[in-house]
Amino acid sequence: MTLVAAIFIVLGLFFFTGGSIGILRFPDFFSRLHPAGKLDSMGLLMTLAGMALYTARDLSLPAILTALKILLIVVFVFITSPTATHAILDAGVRAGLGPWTAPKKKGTR
Amino acid sequence: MEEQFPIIIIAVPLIAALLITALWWFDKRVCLPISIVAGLTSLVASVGLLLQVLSVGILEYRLGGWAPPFGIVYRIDHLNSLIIVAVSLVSLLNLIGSRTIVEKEFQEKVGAFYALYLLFTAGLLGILMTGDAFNLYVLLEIASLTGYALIGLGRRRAPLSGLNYLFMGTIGASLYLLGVGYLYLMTGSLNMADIAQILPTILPSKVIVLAFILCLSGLFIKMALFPLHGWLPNAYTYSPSVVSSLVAPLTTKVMIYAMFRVMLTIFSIDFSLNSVALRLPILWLAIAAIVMGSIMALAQKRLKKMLAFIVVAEVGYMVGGFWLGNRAGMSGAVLHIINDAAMTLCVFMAAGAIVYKTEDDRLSSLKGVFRTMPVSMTAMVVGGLSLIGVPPTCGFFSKWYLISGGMAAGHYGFVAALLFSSLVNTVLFFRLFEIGYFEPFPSGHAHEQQGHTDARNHSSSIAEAPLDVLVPLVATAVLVIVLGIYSGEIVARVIQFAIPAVIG
Amino acid sequence: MSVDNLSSTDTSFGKAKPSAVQSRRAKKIVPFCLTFIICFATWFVLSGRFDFFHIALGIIACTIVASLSGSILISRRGLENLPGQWLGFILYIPWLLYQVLLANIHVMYLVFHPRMIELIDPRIISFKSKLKKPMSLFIFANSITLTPGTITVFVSITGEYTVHVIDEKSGNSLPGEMEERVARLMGE
Amino acid sequence: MIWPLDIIILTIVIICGIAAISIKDLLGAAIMFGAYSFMMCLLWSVMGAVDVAFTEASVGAGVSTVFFVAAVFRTTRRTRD
Amino acid sequence: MEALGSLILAKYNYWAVIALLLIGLYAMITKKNLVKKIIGMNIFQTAIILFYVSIGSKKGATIPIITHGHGDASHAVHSVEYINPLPHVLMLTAIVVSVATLGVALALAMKVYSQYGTLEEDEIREKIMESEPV
Amino acid sequence: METFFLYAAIYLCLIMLLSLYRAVFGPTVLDRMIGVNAIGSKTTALLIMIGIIYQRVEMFVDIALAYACLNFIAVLAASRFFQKRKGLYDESH
Amino acid sequence: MRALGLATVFCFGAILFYISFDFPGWGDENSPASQHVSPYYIEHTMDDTSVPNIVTAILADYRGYDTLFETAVIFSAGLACFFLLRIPERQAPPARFYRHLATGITFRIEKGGRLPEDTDEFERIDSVWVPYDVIIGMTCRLVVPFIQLFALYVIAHGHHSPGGGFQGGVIFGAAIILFAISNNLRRTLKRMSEKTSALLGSLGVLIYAGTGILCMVLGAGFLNYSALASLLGVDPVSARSHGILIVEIGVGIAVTAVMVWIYYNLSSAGRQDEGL
Repeated sequence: MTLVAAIFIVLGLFFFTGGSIGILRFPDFFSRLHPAGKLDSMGLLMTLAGMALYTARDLSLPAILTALKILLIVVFVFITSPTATHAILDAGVRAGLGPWTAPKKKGTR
Repeated sequence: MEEQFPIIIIAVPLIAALLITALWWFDKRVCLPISIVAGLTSLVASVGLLLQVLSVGILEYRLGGWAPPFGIVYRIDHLNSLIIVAVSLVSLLNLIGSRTIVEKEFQEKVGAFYALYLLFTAGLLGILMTGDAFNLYVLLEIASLTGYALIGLGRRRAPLSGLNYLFMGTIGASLYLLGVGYLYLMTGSLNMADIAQILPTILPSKVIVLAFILCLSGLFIKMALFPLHGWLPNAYTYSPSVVSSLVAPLTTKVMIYAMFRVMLTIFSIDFSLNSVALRLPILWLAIAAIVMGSIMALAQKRLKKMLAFIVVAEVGYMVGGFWLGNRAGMSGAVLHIINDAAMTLCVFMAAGAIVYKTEDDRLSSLKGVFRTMPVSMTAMVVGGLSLIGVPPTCGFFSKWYLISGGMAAGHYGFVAALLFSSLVNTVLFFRLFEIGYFEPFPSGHAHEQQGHTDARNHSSSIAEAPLDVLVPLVATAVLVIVLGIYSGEIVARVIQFAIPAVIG
Repeated sequence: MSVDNLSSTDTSFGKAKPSAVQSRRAKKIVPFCLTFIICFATWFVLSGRFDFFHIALGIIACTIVASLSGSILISRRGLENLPGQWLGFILYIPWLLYQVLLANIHVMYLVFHPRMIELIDPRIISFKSKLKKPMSLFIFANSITLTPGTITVFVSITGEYTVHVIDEKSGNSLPGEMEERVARLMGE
Repeated sequence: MIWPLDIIILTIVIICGIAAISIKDLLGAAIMFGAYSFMMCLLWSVMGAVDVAFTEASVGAGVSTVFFVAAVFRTTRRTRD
Repeated sequence: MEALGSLILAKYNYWAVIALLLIGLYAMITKKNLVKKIIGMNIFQTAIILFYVSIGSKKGATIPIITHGHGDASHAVHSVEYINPLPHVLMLTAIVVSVATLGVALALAMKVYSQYGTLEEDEIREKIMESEPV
Repeated sequence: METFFLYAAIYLCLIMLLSLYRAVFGPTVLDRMIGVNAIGSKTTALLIMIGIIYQRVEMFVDIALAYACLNFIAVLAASRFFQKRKGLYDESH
Repeated sequence: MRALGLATVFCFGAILFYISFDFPGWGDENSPASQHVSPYYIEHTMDDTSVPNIVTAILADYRGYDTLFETAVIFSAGLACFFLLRIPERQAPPARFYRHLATGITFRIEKGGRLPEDTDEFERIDSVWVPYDVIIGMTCRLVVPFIQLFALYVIAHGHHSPGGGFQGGVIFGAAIILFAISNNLRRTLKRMSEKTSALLGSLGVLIYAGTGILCMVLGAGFLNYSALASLLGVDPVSARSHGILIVEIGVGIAVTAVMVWIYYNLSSAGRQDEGL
């Protein structure tokens, strides 16, 4: 159980890393939202799931309830995170920010 | 019942404020009666408390029933029981005279005004009673927060000066909090008496000295001692006159009390005066405050601003009196807290009445105001004479104590500053009386028509502020004189017990 | 201005139908009870204490929440076929998670690709969906946001989607399978 | 208290604080101030002050940022420093 | 070197407090924008809160919530096991006070803005000079 | 296992610095919002990690949950600003 | 000015830095702060009040008086915002906007004119108008009740886990603010009017202060909850625990109402018709 939890957490951290680097690397606001919105919520899912597993490892009732609470956070984040992403994107569109388009491509892809 | 007096003094205004906020939505007329009842209850309880203290000595009230270092405790001794009476009396008098002006200035927000007013009073009363260093901060904040709001709703520059007051006040309160934090770090306690017990065991300590300086500088900002007085003049000038006649007599005085409490109870008086080499610098600051406040007051062309600068000078009196470090100076300072509350209330209320009628507080527009508003101007004269320090009024006696304290301490600079300030006050007020005494003479219209003369006659007939403003005003003026007559009594029966015995 | 600008909170307007008082009360009671039950289940997870005192507190709290916002949580239109929807939703989640994982791997690939700039080609596309219920629109929109390379920009209440896609490939698959699944899930 | 975490978070807090007062746009400053509050919350939970952390999470992250945004919305975003 | 390391470890938290205090104070003194000043004020207050919480921390102790619930009073509670709770209480109050101050400050700033149309102090001063030349 | 969580938490903090770069230097306010939002989600995870390090997770879960709620509200308010005030830059130009 | 400010700040900082070397070390368990008063709290809270969360116990009982005034501070902040910002109804806004629902035509009515509010044909809209967002709307509908429930949970479980009246109140207020952000201010005002928030705010503080007075009437000191024992029919120690709960509920109500009230005034600049 602990091992599985650790694997989950490491995966989650990996996703988080991707999210952060993505926020830095992507060229414009719109494309930055892709890593920010997806990778972060995925990372959160993974880490929280891992930690829920770790918490519930001794299978006592309070521990399981705590784990359920952690999962409640996951559910909550999965409802709110896309909405927040969408809200920021919508704000960007309404603020008149045009999307970045790729510079001219070299030949055909 | 008697043992609950300390809490009644505070809880009644607090609950009345809540009730006003609630009931005001249903009936707009309930505000003033409720507030007056609350103020009256508070006053009665505080007088009862004073009598109790006089007969029994120091009282202690444990909130929540917890013993001192663990719970919060109220400590009432001779010093604060006297000031409590003064504060609740000033607040009540001002409240009685507020109706007309409040209805004119705040219209839809009367309920909120009275609620804030009572919360402000409750905060100040709490500061006076508490024996807990952190509780002092909380009460300080409630008094200041309501004060910012009350000041901010004035006209013209009021919001800006309210905001400036907020910035300065927050820095001051935060510095005080930081100082208390340092004390807590070194002693582990928040109760004033408990800290005082622990301090001698750790005393040669830089941290404690810094804590002392931080607490003091926080309170200095709050009380507007000279170089830190920047927020005060504008805040008092542009606030509505009911508010300035509430805030001006009370805030600075209560802060001076808080300074005294910090010096006296938390750090011992010996430590405050002798161990830290602050005595001379602060005395010089006080002198600078007196001189600069007077000079600035001389330069003003507006009545309320002039009075505000006089408040700055008065702060110098009291701070200097405490830091003289002898019995006469301290008694004078404590007496001056009470007297100054009364006379500042008197002049600010008179100014409020005048501004209410003339709609303009430039000195030049006050011509003929003696003729039109005799009662208000008489009160102003009494207050002014008291600020100058003319014998039957109370200002004379406290100034006398302060001067003799300065003589005894051998600090002639302070004495000179006091005399200088009295001189300037004389000039100021006699200029005011002179302007007020002469009728407005129409310049450039020497030969006018009959109709205009009629109009002038009409304008110079009595146009006094409404009765509910005048009654408390007259009461205050009487109070100023009565306090003067009984000041020897007050010193002998109360104040001399308030000064620690170590002071020779 | 088209109809799509109307706010969808169906409680506040819409023609007041002359309906019997009793049915209106029933309409209020059903959301209340549902909210109460959902809240109470959540309370047990949150509280973790099963003594009488805390359960009583829970009942009071759930009553307050249900009476305050029962009408916010439960839309009156969405009451039909509720158990089926919940079952469908539970079945939908694993598929969604799988898609999310795919999406993440896709974005990860983009993020760590050294020539990322050349791979992406952001653009905004729009399409019309056949979905109608606000709930299904919502689920579909959030699913779009969570799945590969796409984020919903705006959804009008008639089902016109504006979507930002990060490369062309991601945009081609819309609306696609997901819409079908959502439609099946919500019974449209 | 967990000191390695504490040091990193303190650094972030100070960066956030400096950023919040030096961004030349009030909305940005308000958002940075929100981030500052997040970090403060984290700092306090690292130090074991759970109740303070809870308060800061609810106040700093939620209400005070909303207040700032509302105030900036009703006034202006322009600032010269 | 060792001593220096332990010194830093024992004091760095207080130094961070000082840094934050200075940031807040600097913003309040030099910034001309009112909202910036309000932000500075809040940073100043949080720095003090941080100071108090730092006072309360204790090495190797757990959070100040007693682990065993009701009815187990015979189990002795050792004060070294729990972090000092008193500063936390004080700081809860201080946070509340700072929120209240924030609200009032923002309200006053909005009032200033509605009066002068700007939040910059020097511009406001110019406008005051224009409108009321005393 | 606690050491593992400690290292994970430190790593997460360092990752947070990357997001902070976007929040501090983001060219537009919206970029800052993305950065802050990313910081927010990491903080939620970090809070629970701290809870595990303290071995009192049940106490920290509430904070994390409150945090997740309120972070969302702040982001929504800020984006609402743009929906109502059109214009990415301030009104001075 | 800037140089002067920097100089002041650095002097201040240098003094503080210099003094900090005399501090007890950070996290030192033998520092005076951890030695004098706090051990009493840690060791006696369970016996005195039977509340495991020491912070809650101190906050609402040992130092309950501080908290009373803390609540009063919050309340006066709400009152102050109302006092400073509220623009009375009779000062009409420059224009109001309405939309005819059937046709979608938008009207602009100037100089304080208004349409009757309760017709079904027109809807008042904000002057800067944003189309209804299905995603945000649905999310808020789903999330708001749970945030509220969570807030109540936080208030109720302040004894056993972090939290309490203030935090719960803020979260509850934030839920209402979320509703106001996702819908609009008028709809929120219909659900919770300004009057309600003012009344609830004073009610909350009144519950607190009233509990104190009640204790006083019952013969003990102000805020001495053990006097409630006879009223609640429990022993004094659990009476303290119950008293703390009552007080926390009061704080929660007050804080909720005041947060919402401040938001109303700030977001609409006192007009309370159009919000953020």
